[in-house]
Amino acid sequence: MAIYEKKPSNFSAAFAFAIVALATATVSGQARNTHDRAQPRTPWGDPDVQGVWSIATITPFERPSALAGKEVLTELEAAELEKTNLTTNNQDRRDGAGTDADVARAYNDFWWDRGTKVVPTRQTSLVVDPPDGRVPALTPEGQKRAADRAARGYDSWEDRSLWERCITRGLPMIPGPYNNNYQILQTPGYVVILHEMIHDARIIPLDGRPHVGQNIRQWFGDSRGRWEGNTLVVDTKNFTDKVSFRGSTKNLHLIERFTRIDRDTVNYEFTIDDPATFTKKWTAAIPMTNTDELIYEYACHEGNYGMVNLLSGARVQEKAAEGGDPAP
Amino acid sequence: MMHRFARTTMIVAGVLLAGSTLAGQAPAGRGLARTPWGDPDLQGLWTNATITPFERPASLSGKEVLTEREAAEYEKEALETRNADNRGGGTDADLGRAYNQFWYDRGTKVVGTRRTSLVVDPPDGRVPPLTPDAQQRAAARAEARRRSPADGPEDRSLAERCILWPTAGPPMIPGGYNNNYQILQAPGYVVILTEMIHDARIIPLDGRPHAPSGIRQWMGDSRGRWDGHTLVVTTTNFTDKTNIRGSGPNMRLVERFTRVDADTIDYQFTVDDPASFTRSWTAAIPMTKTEGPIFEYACHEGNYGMTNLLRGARAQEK
Amino acid sequence: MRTRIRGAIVACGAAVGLAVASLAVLPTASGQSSATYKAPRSAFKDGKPDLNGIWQANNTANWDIQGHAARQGPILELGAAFSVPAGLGVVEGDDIPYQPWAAAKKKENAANWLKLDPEIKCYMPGVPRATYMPFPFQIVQTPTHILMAYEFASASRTIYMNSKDESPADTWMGWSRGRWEGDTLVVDVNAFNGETWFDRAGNFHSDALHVVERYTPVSRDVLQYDVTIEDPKVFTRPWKMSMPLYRRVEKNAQLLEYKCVEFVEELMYGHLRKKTK
Amino acid sequence: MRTLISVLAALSVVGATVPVRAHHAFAAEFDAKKPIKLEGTVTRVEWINPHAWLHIDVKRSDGTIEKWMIEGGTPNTLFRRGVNKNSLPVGTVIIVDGYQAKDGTLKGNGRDITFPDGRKLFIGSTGTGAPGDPQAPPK
Repeated sequence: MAIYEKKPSNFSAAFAFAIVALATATVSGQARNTHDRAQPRTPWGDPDVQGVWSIATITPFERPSALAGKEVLTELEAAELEKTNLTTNNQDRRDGAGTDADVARAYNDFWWDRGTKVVPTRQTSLVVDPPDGRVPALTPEGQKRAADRAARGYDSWEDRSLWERCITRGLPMIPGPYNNNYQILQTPGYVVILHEMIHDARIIPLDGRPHVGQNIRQWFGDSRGRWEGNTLVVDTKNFTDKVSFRGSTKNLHLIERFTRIDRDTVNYEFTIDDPATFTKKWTAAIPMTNTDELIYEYACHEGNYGMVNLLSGARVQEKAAEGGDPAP
Repeated sequence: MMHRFARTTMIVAGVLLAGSTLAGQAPAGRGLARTPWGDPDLQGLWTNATITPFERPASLSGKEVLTEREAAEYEKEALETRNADNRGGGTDADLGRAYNQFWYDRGTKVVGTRRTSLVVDPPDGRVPPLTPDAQQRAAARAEARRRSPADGPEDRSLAERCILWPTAGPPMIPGGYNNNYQILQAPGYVVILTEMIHDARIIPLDGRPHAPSGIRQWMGDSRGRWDGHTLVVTTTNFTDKTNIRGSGPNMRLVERFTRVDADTIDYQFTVDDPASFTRSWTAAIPMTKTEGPIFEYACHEGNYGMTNLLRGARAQEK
Repeated sequence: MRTRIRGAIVACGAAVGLAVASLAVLPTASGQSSATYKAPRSAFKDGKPDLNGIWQANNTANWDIQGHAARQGPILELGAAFSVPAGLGVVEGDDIPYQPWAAAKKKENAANWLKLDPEIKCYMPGVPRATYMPFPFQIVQTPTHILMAYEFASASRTIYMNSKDESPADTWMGWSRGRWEGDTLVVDVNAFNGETWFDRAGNFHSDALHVVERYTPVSRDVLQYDVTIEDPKVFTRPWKMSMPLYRRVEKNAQLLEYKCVEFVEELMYGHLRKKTK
Repeated sequence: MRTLISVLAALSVVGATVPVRAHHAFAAEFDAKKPIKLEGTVTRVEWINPHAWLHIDVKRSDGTIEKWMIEGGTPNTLFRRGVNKNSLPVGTVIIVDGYQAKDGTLKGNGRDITFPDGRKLFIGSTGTGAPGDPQAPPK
């Protein structure tokens, strides 16, 4: 367990803040005035959101049905969840050895870094709107696309996820099992977010220029930012139809808000607006916690032996199933 | 060598013609135009068409210069013998004339000096013998042509392939047609726009060194400088496929451009290539003001000839 | 008819004349003196020159850092569109001091370019190659971190200013530590994995590569880029490259994506695709 | 209003639902029906993303050497814990308990990697417990 002690050392500070600001902190724009004096600024006067930030958390993305109706955990409940998590999610556990579930745990726990804490607000889901903490129902069209995705196998790399293909983890930023690190840099006219996974430098102009032409479609879309008070608001459009967040289409309009609510915390919220996919808009809130860690190179494609192994495994198994040569 | 040549020609020119056309002999540019920044002005459209042969014909051996009467006779005869409208002489010769005379534009006059060859040094007016090495290369080329005359496009000449016109230079030698050049100048640069095969040859004058020897170009790498009123251009870095009468990739070509009057540039070049020639040699070719313009010579774009030629070869094999 | 043709030709001739005129006013790299140019200062008020911007080399060093004539490209069908443009080279003295074994390896690399060049597989290009690929890159400068974001393969690297941190492992883009020497940004790069090349001509290095880069603003829109290459496993002595980097001055300039992984998947994994019956 | 007990009961379910998906589907790459247990000597470690690979020599009972490649996780998490490329030196003997690749080649996932005495790798300090590591726990 010692390995975890290094994790958010500033957790208690963030936590203390959360207790005070619990009622207001998760909704953008609301924390603004109260904290303006404490707001660090760049030399040219923009709110300063620079630093390396981690979004690791064990708070689930959607509220589990078991917690339906419960928006926030008590301190005691939160502590208990954190404790339980250390065992339930420990990848060193070997129950079910010889099953796909055990294979899927992949490797020892020391490789993982998914966080050990719930979010400081103790909300029971990262989704904050709709109030039930769950992603709204898919449109019929969205359901059909989801079914198509689920039917994908291993015929080629095209069936595999963009992450497995080492193309991108895409937008918005959501917690993953490791390397949840982002570095924000600012210069006059730009905010830059460096994603460790999969080495993306997302450069956001703030100068009010229009979006690029409709024909230019990108994995990360095309982002334009502006300051609304102390909140950085980033609009992203022009996604390619090859990238999809929970089923979203290329016409997804992603609105992100970054608000520094204390020295160690940027509140990150994003709103998904994609009527072709979701029956209504929805929003998630994820605190970004300051860390003194470095961003390390995540060369992914360069060493993606896994893709070869996975495809060759599928080919060998097909042959075996056809009664050809058994696997060597 | 140059000195001796100049002295000889000066005597000849002095006798035959007032106002020599040879380099260095012109009055030091007096009365001739200069660019606003003070360089001698070579700009304009020029042609080097002439019927004077490149090398002195054996029949004129020992005769350096024609008399005026001889020149007039020569011009008349040339019109007749070179007339492509002539249909005599057997099938291949007739085929070689290709098309009517009106397509040709090789000039109708001998050069103003009435010299019997464009080669002025050696004094016999002939390109010096090839070295054994160059003879071997020439034999190998001939053998390759014999063995595989048209197996593929690379067997054909650079001109047929529309890569480089053998006479367009450098050095610039009169050819069958389109002997047209436009010279433009800017501070630090002289540019020679050659109609064949649409090349703009850009010559820096700022004293920079030649490109690294690993960079080989069809037209080499040229550097210019002013020597009095004469533009001296040195070109190196030729490819091993560039071939001026047997020259090799290490040919060092020195060209001299001297404007001798409003309508004439005296153009001389010296080929220095010990690996190919037993001695260096020089030719002198006047460039005459012409009206122009330079027309587009898109060659490769319409090179049906290459297709026909290869298709013909394939058909004959069958 | 004749008049019309002539008009067109005259226009053509005028264009040549213009080109000639513009040749004359082109500044040469040596003509831009950093001594006389003082770059604007960073908005961070640390007194350092402001190198922020989108930059791009305008040369053919990615084809061959040494001088090279134009040559035919490797793919017959691509013809003139993807053949190799000539270049005078960016290596000081045009000589790369390979050890004998390494000179042989370089030749082998060149002969097997398509099979061996990591660029073809969309691998991150390493340093300094990332700088002079035919793609823009953006410098994002803060007093403590300078991010170099490259369009090719979404590669990037962070330059840690005045840092003593070491890389925990070998990398593709190296581990960069920077400092200012006057108005020159000096970047020390090491911890390479030896998998990257310098160009498409097979020029290479080992994991012992040590690169020192110098970025000097010489005019508002030009950075002079000088690089020293050191690799005792491959070369007999350190050697240098230099070139200007030009600002992309378009008002709407921005890095777009060149996520080339999907362009190479068929090449790399095609043999593992399920055969359709 | 729920009781604390019922919430805690719910939480145990929550814990199990947090996604743990790695970069790629390990169950697609490795075969649950081909468990492996290998003792091998580290010959090389590729500290690469998306997954580190340990190369080990495994001596078979007939004396022949099999060269296995064992897949791990992203090394970046380990870097953050002070591990570096020298932390698992060549020559270290490890035990790999995992699953073989579905294509039948000598590749496996290091589902559980330990030292022969059962100690875990990379745990507890910036040291690794590897032989020669001054911070290794005493034997």
